[in-house]
Amino acid sequence: MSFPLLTATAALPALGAIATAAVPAARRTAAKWLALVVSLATLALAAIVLVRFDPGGDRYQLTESHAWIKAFGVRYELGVDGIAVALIALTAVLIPFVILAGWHDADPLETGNTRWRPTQGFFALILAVEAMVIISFEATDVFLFYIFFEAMLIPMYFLIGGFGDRAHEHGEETASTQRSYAAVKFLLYNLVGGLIMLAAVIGLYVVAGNFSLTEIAAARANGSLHMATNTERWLFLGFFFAFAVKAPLWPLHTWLPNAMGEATTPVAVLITAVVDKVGTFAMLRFCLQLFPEASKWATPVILVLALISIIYGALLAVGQRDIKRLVAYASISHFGFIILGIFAMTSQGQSGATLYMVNHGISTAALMLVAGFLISRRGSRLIADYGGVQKVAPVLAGTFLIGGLATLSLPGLAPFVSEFLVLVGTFARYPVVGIIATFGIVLAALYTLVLYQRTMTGPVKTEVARMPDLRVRELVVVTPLIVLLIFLGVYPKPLTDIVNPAVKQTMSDVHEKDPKPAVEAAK
Amino acid sequence: MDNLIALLVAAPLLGAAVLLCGGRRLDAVGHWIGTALAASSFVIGVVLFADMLGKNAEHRTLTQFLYSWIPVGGFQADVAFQLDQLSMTFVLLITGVGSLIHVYSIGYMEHDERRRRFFGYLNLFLAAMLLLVLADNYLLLYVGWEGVGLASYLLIGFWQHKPSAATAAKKAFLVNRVGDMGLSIAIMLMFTTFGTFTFGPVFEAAGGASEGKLTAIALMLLLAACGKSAQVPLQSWLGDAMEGPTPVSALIHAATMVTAGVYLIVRSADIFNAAPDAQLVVTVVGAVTLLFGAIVGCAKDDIKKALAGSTMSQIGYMILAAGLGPIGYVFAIMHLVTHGFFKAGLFLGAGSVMHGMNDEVDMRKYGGLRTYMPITFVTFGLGYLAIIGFPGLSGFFSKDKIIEAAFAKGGTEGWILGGVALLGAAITAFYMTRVMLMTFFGEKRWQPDENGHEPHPHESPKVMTIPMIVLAFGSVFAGGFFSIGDRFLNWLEPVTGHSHGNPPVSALTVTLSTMVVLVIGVAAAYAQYGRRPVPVVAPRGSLLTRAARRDLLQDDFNHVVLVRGGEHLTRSLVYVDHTLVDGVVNGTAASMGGLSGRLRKLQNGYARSYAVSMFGGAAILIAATLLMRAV
Amino acid sequence: MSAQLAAAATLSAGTSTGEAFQFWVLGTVAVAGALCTVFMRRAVHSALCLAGTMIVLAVFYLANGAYFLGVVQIIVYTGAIMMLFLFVVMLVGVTAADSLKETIKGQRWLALVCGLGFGVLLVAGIGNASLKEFTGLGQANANGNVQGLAALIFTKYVFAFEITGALLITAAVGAMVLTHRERTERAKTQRELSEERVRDGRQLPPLPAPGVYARHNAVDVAGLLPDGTPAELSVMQTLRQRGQIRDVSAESINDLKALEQRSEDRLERSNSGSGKGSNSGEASK
Amino acid sequence: MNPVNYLYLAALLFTIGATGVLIRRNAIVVFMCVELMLNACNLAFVTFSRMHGNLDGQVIAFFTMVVAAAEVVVGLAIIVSLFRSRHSASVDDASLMKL
Repeated sequence: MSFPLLTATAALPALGAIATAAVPAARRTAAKWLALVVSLATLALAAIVLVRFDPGGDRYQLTESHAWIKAFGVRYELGVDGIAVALIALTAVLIPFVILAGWHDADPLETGNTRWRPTQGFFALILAVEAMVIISFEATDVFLFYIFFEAMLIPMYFLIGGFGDRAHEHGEETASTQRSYAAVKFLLYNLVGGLIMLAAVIGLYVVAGNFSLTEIAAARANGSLHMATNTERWLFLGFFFAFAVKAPLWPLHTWLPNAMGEATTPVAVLITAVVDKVGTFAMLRFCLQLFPEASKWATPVILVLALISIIYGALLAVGQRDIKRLVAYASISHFGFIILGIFAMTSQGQSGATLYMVNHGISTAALMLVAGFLISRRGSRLIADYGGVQKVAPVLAGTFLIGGLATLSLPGLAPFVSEFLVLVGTFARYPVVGIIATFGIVLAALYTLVLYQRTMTGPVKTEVARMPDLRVRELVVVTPLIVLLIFLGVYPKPLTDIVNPAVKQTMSDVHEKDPKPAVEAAK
Repeated sequence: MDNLIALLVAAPLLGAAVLLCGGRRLDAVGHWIGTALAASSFVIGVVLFADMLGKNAEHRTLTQFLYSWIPVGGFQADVAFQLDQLSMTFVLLITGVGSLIHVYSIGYMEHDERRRRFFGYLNLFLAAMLLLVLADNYLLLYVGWEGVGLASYLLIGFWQHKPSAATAAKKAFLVNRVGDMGLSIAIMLMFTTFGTFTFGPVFEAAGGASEGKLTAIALMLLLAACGKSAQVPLQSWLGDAMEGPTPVSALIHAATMVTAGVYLIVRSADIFNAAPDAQLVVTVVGAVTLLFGAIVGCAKDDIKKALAGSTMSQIGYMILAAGLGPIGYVFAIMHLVTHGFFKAGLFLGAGSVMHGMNDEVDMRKYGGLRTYMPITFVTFGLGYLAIIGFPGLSGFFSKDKIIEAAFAKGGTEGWILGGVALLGAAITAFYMTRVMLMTFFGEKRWQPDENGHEPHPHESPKVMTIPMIVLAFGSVFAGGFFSIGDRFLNWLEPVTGHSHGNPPVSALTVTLSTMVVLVIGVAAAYAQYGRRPVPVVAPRGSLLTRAARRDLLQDDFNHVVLVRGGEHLTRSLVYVDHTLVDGVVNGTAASMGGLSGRLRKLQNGYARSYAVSMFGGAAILIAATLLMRAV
Repeated sequence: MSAQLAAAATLSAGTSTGEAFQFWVLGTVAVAGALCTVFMRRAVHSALCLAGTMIVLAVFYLANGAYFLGVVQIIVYTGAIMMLFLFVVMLVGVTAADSLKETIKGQRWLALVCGLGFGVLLVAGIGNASLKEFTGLGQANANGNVQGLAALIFTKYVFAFEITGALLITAAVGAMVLTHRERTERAKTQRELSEERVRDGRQLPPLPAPGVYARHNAVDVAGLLPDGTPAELSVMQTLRQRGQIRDVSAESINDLKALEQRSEDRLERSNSGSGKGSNSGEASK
Repeated sequence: MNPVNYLYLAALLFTIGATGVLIRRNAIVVFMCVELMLNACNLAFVTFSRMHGNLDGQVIAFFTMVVAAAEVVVGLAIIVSLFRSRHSASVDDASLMKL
């Protein structure tokens, strides 16, 4: 058989994590470099996957399949479609930047944390998360997916609870208590979701007799596997709940601001840009494929919740005093868009949603990391503590502005493409929903520009007077992201070409067709 | 030839990229690079123009397909350009005036250490604006649309250390964003209605769609136009936008960007023609803004704000004309071009004045400047004559045509609109004369400022005056050049179409009445500001005056309704999120804890109570078995 | 032998009216005894009532043709085990009456409910089990009940029997282990003990003897100190702990008073004569 | 009369014994109640053996007695040592099974 590329892509960071963790504490810098190199190698592998993947080919490619737990017919089945490839690429691209951005965050010498924390642990955990995320993008066996979907929580828990940035207005003690609160909250929320999903997974096994996504989907398609309406709906809800918590969808969102607020910025990026994507991705891959009817049945409610997420998240972002929490609520609003696109059941909506996952990952990473650099300089997360930074550190301000403009999806930057696709896709089927969602773009402008104005413009605050501009390391982190944002905004075709076939498949799974234009219908 | 179109956009875009990423080492030459690229873009424009003139009217439309931008299912957005007479007009205006203002800025921004950045932004603006007028589909137009918004945001807030500037910039962007919302909804509607949003197909299919849909699209487009062109009810940002450097006000907030709304409407002529109700709304908006801007312009003492008011009202004219349909499209554009000239000239003049008066903007602190800065005076004066529509100058032709067209709309609407237009002409004459008199005539009113050095007015350097002179020429002759032999009409007609309507009154009557109101306006202004000295401190003034000074309370309304309301909404939502949404979860956790605490008490450690449960269990088991047996 | 056969004959399927009468009478007694066992406040009484119930049961065994068991019941159970109980009861304190007041909340009611339910269920179970015909022990006891049992025990149940033997031995050893207290330190010598007593100023001389005065020579009466107050020490410790001291100080003091009174009277009388004489003497002068 | 009554009686006694176990605090009395329950069982056994006409029931009852005897010995020993250690024979005093 051929070289197990997908396994390698997931296994490399896993091994890297172990290796990094094994580095002796004295050699912290070595651990950092090791982690960076591993993540770059993973990026290379992901690139190979991207190249080897043929958009025109079968739905799932580079597949691997081995028996694993014969008793339950659990198989080790991997395979990627366009959506998965895109997201794997996103993950592989972001992790090196996350590592680079967090270069000093876990270093006791830098952060001045009284409690010594193993630096290499930090990076090992990040790599572990990467491995799990990648494999849950690849898994085509429901059980396999579930395992890693849940296992992800463990490293994330430690990343959130174990490492925080100094920037806390109430000092280290409150910070640590807040951190542990956030970490526990994160864990509990996702655990509850996961357990409910576990029930649904078992239920699925009872109904279908095996865990293979492809087989079940095929059986559903050709009608050989019939589910009673209620069974299907319950199973759907079980899956969807878990994904909605992870995504997060209103009103299951409250863990995100805490987690993102308390964690170090790289970890916050990890959460919102990478880990949460698993939730939305899984909606697209599992909910729609396995339970098409139920998905359609639930669509109205989900659309409403998504709408609420969009508006509500944006409004709360406006009301925040804390930069990181602001970004968190903005992300909630964006996840609303993604879910909206997924359940609009139009090819524009779903392609848009997939692009949105990628673009939101990049844009949030850019904005959040720059914000992190800003915070690390001033040592405060409160917007009120800044002002006039633009005059002192123009490059920082510029990058921050670009990140912000991406967040408000300015045309010419990547997020615009996806957001507009989502809106059009939604509008085509549900005009009212589309229009309401459009208000989100105004609010996005509001919170972004208010943030920029309060922090960057105006008279220079004395505290920021001698704030240094971006350093080389930080530029190395930010520049590629910005370039990527601009490139994908100007020429997203490569991405859409990969995604479209997969979306077409999904559309056929749910037996939906794009609504025809009125005029052509008239003809 | 077609391939040059992309260069039009590329040149300034390149300039922006180089200047913004170039870093400090480009500070010395940055402004030259920017100007050169803007000029080169103008040259390309001229070349294309010459080429276009060489062809006959049918084949004048050039297109250039670059690449497929967003292809998803039926949703096909391309990066493709379309250059027809309408676009060409704009290209020349934008690049021409743009280049002039680049030159002007070299002098104006000389002492600003961030001049390179300024030129970068200007180039960025040019690129976006050109993209806007060259796009061959609405989505690409949308990119340009927001691009100019961004550029204007950056330029208004160019002096970010001034909180007022930062706020104004934010406000401009937000208000525009509301308009953009309209544009994006319009695009979605087009997609759902026609399955495309490329100009050609949409306009062909426009006939097939239901009028309701078309009206909806048209109104959404109008909303977009209102945002960008500062029309009621989205006009509030323009006044504050004057926080930006004066060249910016001249280029973006007078000559080019703010006229994008007019372009949008004229470009979408086929849709509007098929949606008369929408057209009516357009005319109403135009008429209202026309008066609104004029009234505001009368009350402002800040010279730039006064000009901003006038800009508003002039664009009101254009929108009004555009709303009139085929009767007015051409004149809307024509007025747009002439206005581009004289208003840019006026602003540059104002800038020159401020330059000489170390950035004093209050006209009450000017006076008698004509002797100090003659060139500025002359150019400004010509611009003034042009805008009030002095016979023979640009404004005269273009505005006169619009008023005629308004009457030609026919019916009571025609009368009302025509009347409003006339009234507007009168007020225009009034406030422009006021500006003129307060600035250049009367005795000098300036005193030393708080740190005691007296402003000594002086003429601006050549690099600033030359553009003003050029623009002055434009504002003098453009109108005549366009109108004689209906050159402009024949030039644009293939794109916009034209019809004469049925004027209830002869053109001559209209012209004469215009003259009359003009004289009245000027006379009134002279009586007010020419005869008696102008108080340095503004008198309290009538209720209307005070309202007008506050932009007719628009901002207060926004502040009370939107800002305050918004703040309260967000605050309460933050509270709700923390207590309610989060509270539910934490409450569940707490109740769980309490429950377990209670259950814990069952484990009281007394052997006997355990025995009871055992015994009970045994009883239950027996019961179960018995039941099983019974069943 | 013939008696046994006769008994066996009577122990055929049915039961004689005599047995019925016996059942109803003794059954009542047994239940009463059981209830008393549960509800008597003093352990002793409970023990006695239980013994009664057991005897009744023994009778029932006999009536059911389990002669050996009946006898064993009386000898082993009522004789040995109950006596063991009584020993312990005495050890703990025969008069210690524990209150029936319930300390655990709701325990009593739960217990009663459970008990009631349980009983009802059992009865129901027995009721709907079809137990109509009785084979009786006719030929089982044909050649003697004891022999029959023995046959079974030593053949069929021999292993169980052996194991029970082992169990009994273990139990005996266990009981010893549990109750036996190993002396950990060296026993104190007389000298040490006396020094200890002196050191913590305890009663040095031998304790006073109880039961002063001929009237009260019982051990539960405290001796009186010279001032007539009772000397607690003179009563044995157990009685003191149980508070079973008869205090006679008061009456003895009254007796004293009465005695003195009477002697007073007597003296009075003897003095009076002389008094008169003196008076008369003074009068003659 | 139907000998089944013996079984009813046994059930009754057993229940009483059980209730006693639950109600009384004095370890000794609790023990007695246990004995009562055992005896009730014995009665049942004996009755059964008569019912089925074989002696196995009686053998079982016999063994029960023996075991009961052993149990009583050990149990009482425990009670005695308990009493020694904490001058009381109340089962509630040994309530150390609490969290």
